Amino acid sequence: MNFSLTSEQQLLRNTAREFLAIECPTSVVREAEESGVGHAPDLWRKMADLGWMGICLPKKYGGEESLLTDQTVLFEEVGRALVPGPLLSSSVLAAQIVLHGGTDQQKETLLPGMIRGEIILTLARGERLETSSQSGNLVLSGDSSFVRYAGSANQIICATRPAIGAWPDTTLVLVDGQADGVIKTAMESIANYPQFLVEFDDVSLPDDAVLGEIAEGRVALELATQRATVIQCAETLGRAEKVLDMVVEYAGMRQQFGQPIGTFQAVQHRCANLKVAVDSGRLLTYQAAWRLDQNLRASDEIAMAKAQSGTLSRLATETGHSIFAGISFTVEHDMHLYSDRAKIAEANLGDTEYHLDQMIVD
Amino acid sequence: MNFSLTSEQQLLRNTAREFLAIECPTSVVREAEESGVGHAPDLWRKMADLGWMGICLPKKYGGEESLLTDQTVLFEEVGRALVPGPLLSSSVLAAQIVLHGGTDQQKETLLPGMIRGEIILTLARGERLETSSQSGNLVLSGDSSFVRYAGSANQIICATRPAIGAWPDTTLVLVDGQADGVIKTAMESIANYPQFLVEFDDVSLPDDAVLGEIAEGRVALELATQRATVIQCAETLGRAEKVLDMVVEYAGMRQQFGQPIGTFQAVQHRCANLKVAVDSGRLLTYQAAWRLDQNLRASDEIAMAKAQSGTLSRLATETGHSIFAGISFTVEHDMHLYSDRAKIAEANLGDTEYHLDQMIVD
Amino acid sequence: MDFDFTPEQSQFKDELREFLRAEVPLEKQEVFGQWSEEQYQFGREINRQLAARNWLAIGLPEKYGGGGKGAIERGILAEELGYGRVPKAGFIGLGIVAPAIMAFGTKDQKDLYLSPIAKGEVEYCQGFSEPNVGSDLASLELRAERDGDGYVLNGAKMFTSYAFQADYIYLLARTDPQAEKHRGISLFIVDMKTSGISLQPLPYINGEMAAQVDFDNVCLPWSSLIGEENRGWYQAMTTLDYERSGLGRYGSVRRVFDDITDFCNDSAPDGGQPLAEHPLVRHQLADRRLGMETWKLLCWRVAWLQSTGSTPNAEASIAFLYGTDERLRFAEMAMEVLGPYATLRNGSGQAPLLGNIEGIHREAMHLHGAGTTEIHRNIIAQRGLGMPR
Amino acid sequence: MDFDFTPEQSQFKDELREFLRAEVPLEKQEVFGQWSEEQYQFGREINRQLAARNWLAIGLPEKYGGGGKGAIERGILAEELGYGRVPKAGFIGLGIVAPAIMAFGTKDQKDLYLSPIAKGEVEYCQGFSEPNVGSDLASLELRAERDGDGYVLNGAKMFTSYAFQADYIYLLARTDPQAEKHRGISLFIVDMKTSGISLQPLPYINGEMAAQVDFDNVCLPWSSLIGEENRGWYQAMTTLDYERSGLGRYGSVRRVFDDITDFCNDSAPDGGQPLAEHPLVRHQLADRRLGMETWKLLCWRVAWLQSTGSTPNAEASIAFLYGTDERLRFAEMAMEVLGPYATLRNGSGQAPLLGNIEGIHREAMHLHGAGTTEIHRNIIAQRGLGMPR
Repeated sequence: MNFSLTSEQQLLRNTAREFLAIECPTSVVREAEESGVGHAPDLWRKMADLGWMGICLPKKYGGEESLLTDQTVLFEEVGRALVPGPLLSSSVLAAQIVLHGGTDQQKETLLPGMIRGEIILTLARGERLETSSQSGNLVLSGDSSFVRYAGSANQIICATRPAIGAWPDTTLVLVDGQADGVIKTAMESIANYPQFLVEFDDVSLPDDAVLGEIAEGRVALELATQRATVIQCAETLGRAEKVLDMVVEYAGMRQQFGQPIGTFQAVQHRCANLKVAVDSGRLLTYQAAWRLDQNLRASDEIAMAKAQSGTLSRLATETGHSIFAGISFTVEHDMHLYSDRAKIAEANLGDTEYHLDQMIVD
Repeated sequence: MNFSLTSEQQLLRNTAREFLAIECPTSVVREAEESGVGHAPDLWRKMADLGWMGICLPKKYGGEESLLTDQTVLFEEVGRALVPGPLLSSSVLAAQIVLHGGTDQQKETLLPGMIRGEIILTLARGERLETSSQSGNLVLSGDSSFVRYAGSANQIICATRPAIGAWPDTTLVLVDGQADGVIKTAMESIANYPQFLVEFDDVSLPDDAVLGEIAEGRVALELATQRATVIQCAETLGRAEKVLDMVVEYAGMRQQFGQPIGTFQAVQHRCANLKVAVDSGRLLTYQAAWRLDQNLRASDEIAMAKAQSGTLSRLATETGHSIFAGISFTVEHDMHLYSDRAKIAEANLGDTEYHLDQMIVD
Repeated sequence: MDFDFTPEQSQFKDELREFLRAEVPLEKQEVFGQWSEEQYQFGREINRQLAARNWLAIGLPEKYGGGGKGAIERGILAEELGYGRVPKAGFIGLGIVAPAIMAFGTKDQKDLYLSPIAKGEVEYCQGFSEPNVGSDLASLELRAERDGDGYVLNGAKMFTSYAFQADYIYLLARTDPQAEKHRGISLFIVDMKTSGISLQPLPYINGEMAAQVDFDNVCLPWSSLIGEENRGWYQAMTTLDYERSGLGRYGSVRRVFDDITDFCNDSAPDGGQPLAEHPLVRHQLADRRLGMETWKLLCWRVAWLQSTGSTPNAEASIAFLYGTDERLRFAEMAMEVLGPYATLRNGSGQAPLLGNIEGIHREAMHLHGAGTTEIHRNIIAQRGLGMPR
Repeated sequence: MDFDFTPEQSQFKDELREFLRAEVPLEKQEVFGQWSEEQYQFGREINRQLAARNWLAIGLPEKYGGGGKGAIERGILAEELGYGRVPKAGFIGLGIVAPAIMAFGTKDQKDLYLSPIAKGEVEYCQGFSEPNVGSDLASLELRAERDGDGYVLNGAKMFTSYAFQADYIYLLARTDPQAEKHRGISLFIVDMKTSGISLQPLPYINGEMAAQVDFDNVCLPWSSLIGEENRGWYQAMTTLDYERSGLGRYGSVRRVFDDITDFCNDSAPDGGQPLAEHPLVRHQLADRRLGMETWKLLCWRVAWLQSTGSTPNAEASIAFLYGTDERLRFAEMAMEVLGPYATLRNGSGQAPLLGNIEGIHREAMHLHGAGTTEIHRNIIAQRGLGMPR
């Protein structure tokens, strides 16, 4: 039993934190958000140079082949620093789908470019997406909401539903985001990145658009989703830790009634409650990552981590806005950057209710 | 709009509080509980003399014909003082069933004696109770759990289920607790009164055992349950108010770290939270009572009052044991008397989940 | 006890609701988390129409253009304006300034200030908070020094909503730096056009544009003082009763709750049973309905106390605290039940309920106002329960 | 990172669980909220059997009869004893007294005291709290005055569990009333048969019989002092690590949680689907399972820290606080899901799960112990987060 990071992981954490302190101040974060692109190209290139896009991908594609636990360490820092860009959706979720579901050819085509930061992928899923075979050609139809970065992604991976009477299970297909018949409508939300309703109006696809084999996409989708869920927890955890640091610092400095507000028991207890939740979140998240690294059954542990992550998000948001009070209601203060992302992260990849429902209770 | 008690109601409250301070100290409460009878005969007689058993019953039977709101005021005091005995189950729930469901003859037989404190009734309900007609005779069969005071009650009112193909709805029957075929088994619990599993082994009943008419008991049962639910809320409210008074007093007196613990913000905030819940409970409870007094539709308001009452119970229990800490874990301290009754009251007549489910959400 | 209105009050409520339903169509209603000058101007227009019926300053004497009614009618007005999503305007003048002038103003001040407020002609902002002054409001630092012709103001006010729209600012300033902190403060009304006042924009996350108001040797006439010098703290505290009941806030949140309840009864996103039939959703809706009804009763208790001539204190803190908590609980429930769609903003094609869900969650981050929730718990414990300071 | 045991630790855990399953049958297991002398004596018997395998004092050196193992094994033992519902006995001697003697005792004291503890032959009680001393433990008032032959004790200890069973009391007493409060306290081991000690019964609501222990001119030999005079506070705080991890408490609650989960999967009280299939029940069970697993991880973090030689501080408070809250949440959930049947006591025919439900709710009223939850939040804020005192 050992709950500490290895010295390599500590080094990774420190390096990432120092790098992001310099390269990703909130000015960069705000600029990426306000530009509408949700992306900071300079920062992106530098992160690619550091190997962050390929941290868990095989060396033969240019990756680092590190543990998921290492990626968890990295994403705590990504969360703390509010790093913009499709790091989670492209370099974790989509990349893992390609890794687990693609042909050798597809991996070679996509992964090295993605690791170098040159290719962005995104995932579209939804009950209404369907691939069918029409006079020998593959045709994609239907629509999907909340597709992240669909405007700038090079390829959209569509998880299409089983076709009744034909294909018994999920088929994954790769679609060029600029192809004819792909109609993208922006969905404006509290998210810090662009997202779209993407409609596919009987888009014809070449045969090699199928990622892997027809009707065999489910396992890859599940494996990738599991890993992305852990990484989403790590990102949330990092943000919550940063909020805790911020409020503790502010409470030690802000004077009211002739003393720092951090001397008031009510403020201390709010911070203590967040500390308990942060520590709980860390243990649950790393437990899930560790089990995946050990090839142990982890679905329950992932569900628990993500269920707790939603609670942690809410508590960090409430604690932050309570202690910062008035100033955190202003746009110029950073707190709302944390609370908006917390809310998006809570719903992403299943919220607390969803994951409680996934847990085994027998 | 007026949220205050009338001067008569204030007088009732003060009189009841003073009377109970003298006649119902916790020594009487503990004696009633420890005796296993759950009853304090002297106190019972005096309460009857004050007219408490008949406060909402018609004058012609010896009652006071007061408002349910007045009974609510009274039961806040009953709750505060932890008054033992079947006040709620006999003088409210059972009495209202007789009032709304009984024949004139039955009312005249039962209500004056009950109001004088001489007759105790109790209610048995349950899916398995059945009245049937066998060769022209009424026969009662089945069993019912958690029948309060079944050992000492003069009569048990059984709410028996509709008999398929015969009687379309609930039939109420009166059974002598000592009749042949009535088998009582004590159910030992945290309750401060005796309760029983009562089995009815094909008990033959006279024709006049039917309360009112065959298959017409449902309305009386519902009306009585509504009123008893409000009164249960009032009793819980009174207990929670008393716990709040007790902890505020203790916190002002108990010294730790060189000052009364009541100066600590965490203690103050616990008390403040309980105060919010107590005030909420009072408004919801009196709103329900007032609507019944006004003959307005009240089912939603009753459900809300009882749903909140469960939450209030839990908060009073947690607050009390937190602030009294070690001393409240001892039998000699009174706090556990409050927390045991709170738990029983929470489950009685439907808990929070049940009543939330009764509420309209459209 | 009586949990209902008088027939006259009920009639007022019905007429008001009918008026607002007719005059404030859906597309002009306020959306949580959004603010626009256009909507604000529409709110002022509605105010003037209300004034024409003597409904706007419902609590002011008729001779100043008011309705001459009491706290219950004030509560009805606040709740209905909130429920009708009437864009907010004029409320600081109506709710805070007018009562203070009624209580402490000279005859000249009453004649000068009250009628324009009652007619909806002027906008006020309130200058209480300062850059270094939050919960501990009595430690405020804005100085008002006497010189030959009146007072000179130096310092700054912070978190000033409607500063860009306001004709006047109603503020607290320190007139005696030597005195104990509560006893050296005075109340002023200052024309925003006075030379030396400048505004720094302070955008809020709910779309509102507040300001920091800087005062650089701002000269005030003697007549700008309201009431007694150095008694301003006590005066302000006794008249700080605009929506003391919180019924306006309650009404506006309740409207969204009712909208969501309708939505859950009508929508079946997965093609099966309506959302409201899912046991967990139903349970959450019922639980929040209980919260809403509790909040409403706590607010009306405050209004009722005011109607009896009492000054609610701990009771107002209870209503405020409960409302702050309940609004957040509701916003979280709403976002959970509606899923990612709840994060869509007003204007985005698929945003349910006009985008009010993400807006109310944003608004719910306002976990302060009239003190933090901690301050309100202190008040409940110390003033409500008599616990030691 | 590693969230698992070593193969040796796993083997120890398996053997221990097997042993307890065989030796502690259902009818001899502890029931929450109940206490009997008979069960306690059975617990002592099991302790002696554990001692025969060198498992009882698992953390003590082998030369004193211990197991010579570390904190992880101590945690496994605590969790399994809890999960196996082994009636509690001997734990103060094993968990608190023996570590203190190891750290601060003389060679003579080690030789005298450790072996009987390791063999399960003696029972200790702990005298820390006093009638006027709770959270602010360092203000304790029991005096230990030097006279010619040793110390003389006068005063009282309160909330002393197992006082009636104990052979010795391990206590803190004030040896220097003039010193700052933390610096005038010493640690003693006192034979309970010493003249001048008397017990007042103090029954607990969980069925336990604790006591107030009165000391009337109780004469102690010099050798009863453990460690350094006036350093007792610091010594006690660093060795207060019996179940510092809280794994024993966790194990015992987890057992009932597992029982209830089984019950909900097997029972269909309304004749339809099992309880666990009801959406609200399922949701509550899952939520509490998450709570249990979180609690477990927080406890094991403490044990792991101890195994590395660190002294967990805020981490122990986090585990304790979380456990206290979770136990109450679980007890309330259990009472809600099982309805009125949950209020039935062990022995009543229809009581589900041996009456453990009402018992655990009663036990959950123990919202204190090693300080109130407030004290633990203070520790987390001040020591864990470095917030100002």
